This record gives sequence, C-alpha cells and structure tokens, in this order.
Amino acid sequence: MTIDIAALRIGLARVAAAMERDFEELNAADGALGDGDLGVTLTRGMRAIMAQADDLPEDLGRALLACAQAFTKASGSSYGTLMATGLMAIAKELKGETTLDPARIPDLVAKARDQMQARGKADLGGKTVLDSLDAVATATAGKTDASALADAAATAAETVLETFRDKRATVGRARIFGDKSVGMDDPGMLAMARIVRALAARDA
Amino acid sequence: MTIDIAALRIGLARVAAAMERDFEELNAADGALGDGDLGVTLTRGMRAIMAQADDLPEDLGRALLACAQAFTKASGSSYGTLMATGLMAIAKELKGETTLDPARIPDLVAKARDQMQARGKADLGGKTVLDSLDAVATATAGKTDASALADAAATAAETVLETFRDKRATVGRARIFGDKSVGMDDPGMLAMARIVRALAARDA
Amino acid sequence: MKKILNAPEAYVDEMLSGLIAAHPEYYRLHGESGKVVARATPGKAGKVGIVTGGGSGHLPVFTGYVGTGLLDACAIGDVFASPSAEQMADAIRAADQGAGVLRLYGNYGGDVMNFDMAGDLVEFDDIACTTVLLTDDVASAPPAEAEKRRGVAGMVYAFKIAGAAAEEGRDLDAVTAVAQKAADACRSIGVALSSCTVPQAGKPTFDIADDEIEMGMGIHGEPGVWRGKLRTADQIAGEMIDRLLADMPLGQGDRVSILVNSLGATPPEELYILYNVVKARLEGEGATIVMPLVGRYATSMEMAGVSFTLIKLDDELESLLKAPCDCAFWRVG
Amino acid sequence: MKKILNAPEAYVDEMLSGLIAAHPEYYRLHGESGKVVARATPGKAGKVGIVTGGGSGHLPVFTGYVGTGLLDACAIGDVFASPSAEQMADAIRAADQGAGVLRLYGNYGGDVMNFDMAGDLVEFDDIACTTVLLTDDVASAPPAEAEKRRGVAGMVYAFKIAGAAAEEGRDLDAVTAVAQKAADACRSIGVALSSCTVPQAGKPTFDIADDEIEMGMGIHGEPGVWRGKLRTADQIAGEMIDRLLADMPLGQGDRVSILVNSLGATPPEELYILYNVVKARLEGEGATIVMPLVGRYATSMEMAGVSFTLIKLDDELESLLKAPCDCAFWRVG
Ligand SMILES: Nc1ncnc2c1ncn2[C@@H]1O[C@H](COP(=O)(O)OP(=O)(O)O)[C@@H](O)[C@H]1O
Ligand SMILES: Nc1ncnc2c1ncn2[C@@H]1O[C@H](COP(=O)(O)OP(=O)(O)O)[C@@H](O)[C@H]1O
Ligand SMILES: [Mg+2]
Ligand SMILES: [Mg+2]
Ligand SMILES: [Mg+2]
Ligand SMILES: [Mg+2]
Repeated sequence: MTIDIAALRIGLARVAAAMERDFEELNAADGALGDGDLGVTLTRGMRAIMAQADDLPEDLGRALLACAQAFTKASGSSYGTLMATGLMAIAKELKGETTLDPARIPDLVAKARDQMQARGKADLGGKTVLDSLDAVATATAGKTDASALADAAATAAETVLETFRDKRATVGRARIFGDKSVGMDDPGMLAMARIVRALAARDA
Repeated sequence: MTIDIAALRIGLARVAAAMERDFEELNAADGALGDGDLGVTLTRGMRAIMAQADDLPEDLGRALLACAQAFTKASGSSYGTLMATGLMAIAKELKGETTLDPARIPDLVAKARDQMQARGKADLGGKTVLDSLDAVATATAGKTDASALADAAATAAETVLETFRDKRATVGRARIFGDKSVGMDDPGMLAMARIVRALAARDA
Repeated sequence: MKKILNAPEAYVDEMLSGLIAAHPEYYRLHGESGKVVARATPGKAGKVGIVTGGGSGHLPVFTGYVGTGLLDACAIGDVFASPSAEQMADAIRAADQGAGVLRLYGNYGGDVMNFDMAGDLVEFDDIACTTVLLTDDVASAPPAEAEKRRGVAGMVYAFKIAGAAAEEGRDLDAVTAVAQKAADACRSIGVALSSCTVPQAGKPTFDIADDEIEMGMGIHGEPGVWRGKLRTADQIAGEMIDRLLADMPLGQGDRVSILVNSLGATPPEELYILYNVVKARLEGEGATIVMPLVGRYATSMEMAGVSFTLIKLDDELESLLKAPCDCAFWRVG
Repeated sequence: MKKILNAPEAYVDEMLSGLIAAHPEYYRLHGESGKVVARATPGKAGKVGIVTGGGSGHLPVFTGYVGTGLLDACAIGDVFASPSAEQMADAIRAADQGAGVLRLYGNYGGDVMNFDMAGDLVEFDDIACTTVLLTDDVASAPPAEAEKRRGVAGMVYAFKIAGAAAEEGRDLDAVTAVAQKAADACRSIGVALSSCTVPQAGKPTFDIADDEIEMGMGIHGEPGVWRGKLRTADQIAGEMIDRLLADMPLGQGDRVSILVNSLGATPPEELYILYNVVKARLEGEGATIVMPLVGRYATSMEMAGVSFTLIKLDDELESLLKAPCDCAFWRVG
C-alpha cells in the first residue's frame, strides 16, 4: 500500500474534521497556558487547505507545499508557522513524487521535527509539539507496515502527552506560567495527538 | 437692636454650622439635578469665612467684602460665585458702617438679588436662588422689628421652596433635566432656606 | 473603574505639577493659586491674549492647549468644577500682552459667572476683555435655544483657529470675531459607553448597564437624548452624523473638518472604525473633509465613549485651522 | 468593557481602512493581504528600511509608527495575534529601498518564527535582512534569562532611534548596531488595573477584582509578578522604578529618558501624577531626564494600567532620540 494524492486528501479531510470537533477544547487548553487561539489557528489552517483540496497537484511535494502555504497565510500564531515549517520540510523531500511508501514516514516526521526545531529555536524536552513529533518518529522508526505504523504513531503521540503532563513548560507563552504549567497538557502536544490520531484513522 | 460685627460673627457661625449639618443633603439635592457639589461649595466657603471670622474688621462693609472674597476663592461653582456677588452687593451698601438697623435688611436682600440676577443672567421665576431672595425681600419689606423680620424671612424662604417644587427648572444644570425636575426642590433654593433659617436663628 | 492616585484632594495639584515637570518647555504656573497655567514663553508683546478655563479631568482640554498658536493661559478647577473667579482673573493677567484678552470657553453656568466676575476684577488692571462661548453640543438644547447649549469638543477647533488669528497679529476685535465665527460653525454630539470616577466622589458619576449606551450624554455625565442597547459602530456613527447634519446641513462643495474624539477609554482602533462611516456620510453629502482629527482631544478621564465635532469651514477658518501650532498634545505645521 | 465595532472579524480591516482614510498623507496599504502598511511616501532610495510587525490592538504600536524618521512598513495581525510570514515578507519588500531591511520587533514566539520565515521568503528577492528583538519587559524573566523577555513599550524608543539612524543614511550594519544598543538600554515594567476585550473573544481577557492590580502584567494579559490590592500612585510608581533600577542601576551623571505610558484607559492626568515620583526617584539617583514621554505610546486597547520604560542614553542614542520624526501619532523636531 502506498500513499498518493487521493489518500492524502482523505487524511487531510480527517484532520480538518478533527480540528473542527476539537476547536473549543484546543482553545481552552491554549487559554489556560497562553492566548487561547490554538483551535482558531488549526481550524483556519485546515479550512484553507480544504478549500483547495480538490486542486492539489498529483506531485505530493507540491501538494504539501500548497498546504504549508495555506498555514502561512491563515495565521501568524506559533503553531501555524511551525506546521507550515514541518509541512515544507516534508514537501521538499517529496518533490516530484506522486506516491509515498509508508516506510519513509518515520524519517519524514524526523525531518519535520528538525526543521521545526530550527525555526522555533527550542530544545527537545521542552514540552512542545517537538516532543510529540520526536516520540512519533522514534516509535515508528523501522516500521514498514502501514497499519502497525499508524498504531505506533497514534499511541506514541498520546503517551508522550501523558509523560510530559507533569513537567514544567519552558518554551513560548506557556513558559511564563512556570510551575502552574505542571499537571497541564501542552496545547501544542495535545493538538498533535489529535492530528496524528486523525491521520492514522485511529479516532475513537 | 442693631447688628454689629459681633452679631454678624454669630450669624456666620450659625450658617457655617448649618452647612456642615446639611452637607450630605445639599450634595444629594444637587446630585439629583446637577453635579452634586452644592454641599461642598457651601461648607468650603463657610469654612474659609470662619477661618478669618476673628479678624473681620468692625466695618461691616469690609467684613462682608472679606466674606465675599472667601467664597470667590473657595469655589468656582455657580452658587459660590452667586453668594460672593450677593455679599459684595451688600458690602458696598454698608461700606464704612459699623452698625446696621435691621429695617434695612429687606432692601439689602433686594440689592443682592438684583446683582446676582445680573451676574447669572437668569429671569426671576426660573426656580433658582433668585426666587428665594425675591420672596424674602418681599415678605420682609416694610418690617422693622428684628424678630418679626426673622420670622417672615424664614417662613418666606421655606414657603417659596414649596411653591416652586412642582415647576420646571429652566436655569443652570437643572435645566437639562427638564420635566424630571418637576416635583424636586431646586438645590440652591433649598440651601437658601437653610441659610436664612440659620441667620434668623429659627432652626428647629 | 480603578484610578491611580494619591489623596483625591491632591489629584489636580499633583496632575499639574507632573504636567509642568514633564513639559517645562511648554507650561509654567502663574500666580499663587497653583491652578493657573501659562505658556512657558509668553506670546510676543502686542499679541492678543487668549484665555480659557474650566474643570480638570478633560486633558488635553483645557490646560494642554496652552501653547504657540493656541492659548496663552488657562485657569483650572477641581475635576469637573469651575475654577474660581480669582484664578480666572490671574489667567487673564497672565495672557495679557497689552492688546486685550479673549475669554474663550464652554458654556457652563459656573464658568460663565466666574469669567464675568474675573472680567470685573481685571478691569482695575485696564485689561480689555471679550468673550466667546462654545455652545456646540446639539444634544443639550433644541436649535431654538441654541445659545443655551453646552460647550464640548468644539473648543478644540475654536482654540486652534482663534489662536492662529492671534498669533498672526490680528487685534482683539478681529480675533474675537473669528473665534465667534468658528464657534458658530461647530456642532458636536457625544455618546457614552461607561462612566468615569471623579476622585473626590470615589464612585462612578453615573450607572450604565453593561450593554447600554447613552446618546447625547455630556462630558460630565449630563443626561443625553436616549439610553439604550449598544449598537454597531456603523449605527452609532450614522445616528451621530444624522443629528449633526439635522442641525447644520451640508451641501455640495462644502468644506468641513471633523473631530472623531475618544472620551478616554475608547481606543483609537475604534475611532478609526467609526471614521469609515463618518467619511462616507460627509462625502455623500458632497462635502470635502479637510484635516480630520482622530484621537483623544477632549476627554472625561477614563470614560468610554466618543464624540464627533463637525466644523463648516470658509477660506479664513480653513487657513487658520491649518496654521502652525505647538503644545505638548498637538502640533500642526 | 464595551467596545464600538461592527463584526468582530472586521475589527482590524476596518481599523486599518479608517486609519488610512484619515491619514493618507502618512500611510498606505501595500500588497494584497490588506494588512501591510507602508509610508505614503517611501523613504529615499538607498535608505535602510525598518520594518516591524505584531498583533493589532496596540495603537500607536505598531502601525502608527510608520513615518519619517521611524518605520518604513509594518505587518499587522489580528488583535494580539502575529501577522503571517507572508505579510511580513510583504512588509519587508515594502520597506526595502535597496540598502537592506532591519526587522525590529518584540520578542514573541509567533512573531519571531514568522519574521524568520519571512526572511527566508525574501531571500529570493535578494533583500538583506537583519534582526533586533526588543526584550525590555523585566517582569517576564529574571536577568539571567534576559534574552527570553517579552518586548513591550521599549520598541517606541528603538523605532525612534533606529529610524533616525536610517534617515541619516547609515548603512544596514550601523542601523542594526544602534538599534541593538537602544534595545539593550531599555527596561520596562507594566501594571494592569483592568482587562481589555479581544473583539473575537467577546469577553475580557482576564478577570481582576475591582480593588486589585497586577504588577508586571504583559500587554496581552500575560501573568505578572504579583496581584494584590490597589495602592497609591506613589507606591505603584515607587515599586515600578525599584524594579527597573534593580535591573539597570543608574548613577550620578547618567542621562536617561523615561516613557510613562498608559495602557489605554488610564488618563494622562494619572500619568502626570505618577511622573512626579518618577522624576524625583530618577533624579535622586543622580540621573538627568531627557525628553520624557508621557502619554499613550503602546497600548492594549481599553486596558487600564501603565507601563514605565527607562532607557539609558549615551551621546549617540540621545541625539538620535531627539532627531526629527513624523507620523500621525508622534512628531519630534
Ligand atoms: N518555540 C517553539 N518551539 C516549538 N514549539 C513551540 C514553540 N512555541 C510554541 N510552540 C508550540 O506551540 C504551541 C502554542 O501554539 P500557539 O497557540 O499557536 O502559540 P501562540 O498563540 O503563543 O503564538 C505550544 O503549546 C507549543 O507546543
Ligand atoms: N444662572 C443662574 N442664576 C441664578 N441662580 C443660579 C444660576 N445657575 C445656578 N443657580 C443656582 O445655583 C444652584 C446650583 O449651584 P451649584 O451646585 O453651585 O451649580 P454648579 O455646580 O452647576 O455650578 C441652582 O440650584 C440654582 O439655584
Ligand atoms: Mg496560542
Ligand atoms: Mg497566538
Ligand atoms: Mg452643582
Ligand atoms: Mg459645580
């Protein structure tokens, strides 16, 4: 089984639907440790992507570049820019290709993580979306079967959220909350858990 | 019986005490139809007068001029300025005299009324302090006995307040309240009723 | 509404002391009352003086507009209270450069009586005085009683225009005449969204519900035309413009300026939102807008709300409006 | 807190449209996003461009400071939200006069990432870019992590100083260096008395009791140092100055400027009351105050509260601070 533009469209639609569903929850999670706009950012970005979903080119690289640009335009929030950065990193790798072997996914996730880390200038372990991506990349590494990959990714994104819950935020707006952030989910990690679960078609 | 500086001092002290007593009531009456500062104006003015009461010259004209100036300095509210104007008018009449025959009081009140009317550019009948003074001047006209004068003045200031209660205010801040002013006492008339009662030593 | 202050009685004195400490190049105290502000550098000899006065709590009105091409001196009372006649007399003396003094201020009973009395006081100093009253608030009396109207933000235009005329060297009669022309050409209306707190009162001047506004309310909280539910910016601006135009119709080719003024808390963002409608409506009448003013020009401390002041210009008024002026709050040219 | 607006989603677009309609001599829209404002008359060819960006709701920051001797262009986001990287790239392009562009803005995560990404985008246009971040809010991180601090009203000084250097014709490195020097010399602290309302949120950003203030709160309502009962103006100013001086001690002969800034609703009267203490304290340290700024220079819409920004000057910074500038909200010289 390989991933082509049709499969990508289905994945994007699932993420878009999940973000509409989780709009209030993500705003609230971000409101507790930041400015409360994470649901806004993600629904706006995904709506912009869905608005052009039918026009996405076959070339997966170019298709993901268009997705990245949708995020760049839709919002200036940190998460929107990080999403755009990650999508762009993957787009670069897939330029000119119309199908993708799932076995490459762990490596692509790692590439996105690295580019996003460069953009956000934050360390791993800081209780951010980077830690989610790192967990997914690690948990899926070496896996080639699509279904096993999906299971591992969804589980890893969920597990890492719990692992980090009791740590202190050190990055972004949440940093300023200091000890108050202990016991609270990082909104960006929460969002990534939902995104991965939707992409992996592992929504409850 | 004639009025000299000692008698004037006693009268001023009675007014000052009455204004302290009625502070909240006058503020409230002015608050209902204006800016709520009438008690402030009158206590400030009377305090300034009492601060120099012992130093007032024998010359009743000069003494009242000093009282007028105290009001001029203490406050820029309409009532303070009108009081100063009225006191100044009387002061002019008494310049150089150390005693005053009560029989002259009706005429002096009329003089004050006229000067205050010129200052305030308002008609008689407008539901203002002018109407109080007019009523006092009319009711006392021709009287020579001090006690009869005091009775007539106190009664007139009280009665005119009631007569005007159900009229519409047409002057000053109260004008803007239009029909809402019907049924309410004009704060300046109320204050004058209290002042006259205190001067006449007819406080209940 | 919370305020930053020390003793409420000291509010005005400390405000003036800070104002002068921060801007000694513009302002100085004159006389002994501590409540008269004059230009740091007096106008040149023979210039007509322009003096104003009124209660505190309206910065930049009144004190702030002391400066070149504007006022010469100002008497300041307590918050929302008229200064005394003595202080006004001091201000007139400070403003006098030997060519007489125009008293230019808003039509409030206490201010009028005190300025008249101040005029009597300075007669002894042989200072010729004239008076022009601002009566621009259309909500405060019907057109038939226009002379009873309160003066509000229209004084900003009157200060500017009269100030420029005096700076040009016109004589007292000429400055008075053009000030009167400017005052006559101004119409204002305000809308309040929230009250402010007079320090010595310690509580809001009036109560207004969280979803209410009052159309036509005065700058001290005087009653307006109606009180009702908050509306959209377009509706609010539309009604305000309607009321101004009903009082002073405009036609093709008219030249006007408009002041879109925050009463204090309302941010400039919202003034600019209103300005879109203002511009469309005035231009829709065929008028051309000259030098629009958008900002906080005449306030009621932290009151939320706005006022519009429309002035119809002729060539003389327009050129005086555009002439240079300089104070800590406003510069033109 | 009541707001005057139409659709909340239209708040920023309508604000910008009104701003440009009212001041076409200063501002114009650039590009297609409708959210990039540039000087009406671009700086002269070969001048280093200065660009900033950030969320709306802080007028005059950011957009208002586009003007001669200040900024060349600005990308504006929604209220309190970073503009997008695309908009910032447009702003950089608008600012470029062929001599490179300084990105000068406050240290907020989203803004930093977007301006970095915008830099990648304009690399294709061969525009050289440098960056200076404001990190002046001493309440937002201890001195050991000073580089993590938020940027607040210090940017007013940085815009002014860098803008003057660019106007003088200095090259990109020199403008960047002096902007960095200005940023390094700034320390700010704020105190909030009441919240403001982000239009799209529709309710106050934070709750604060009627008798409470929050020391050190950020301009979007970020948590501060302590929350407690309202104190006197003298106590508030004293603590704020203490905190600034603890971070940047002053000594005999130092020359400083200080910005006593209203966050919006707090009236100038109260800023001047605070200024008395500010002046006494700074002069008590032996410092001389140069060109103090008192007013609304960096706001959070209708938030009540104040911030102080202290900048230590050397000869170069002082002369650039005093150099001419001109925009709809601020004129020097
Ligand atoms: N510098 C950074 N590096 C990595 N992740 C970051 C960084 N800053 C923020 N994030 C992630 O983004 C999330 C917040 O996103 P968002 O609400 O868009 O931020 P903001 O509104 O503050 O711009 C955080 O929960 C965190 O996971
Ligand atoms: N023009 C006027 N002529 C006569 N009396 C006046 C005039 N204006 C006000 N008053 C009187 O003064 C009273 C209000 O005084 P005060 O509270 O000092 O006024 P304000 O605070 O509006 O200056 C009124 O009730 C009225 O009796
Ligand atoms: Mg956020
Ligand atoms: Mg955000
Ligand atoms: Mg009163
Ligand atoms: Mg009064």
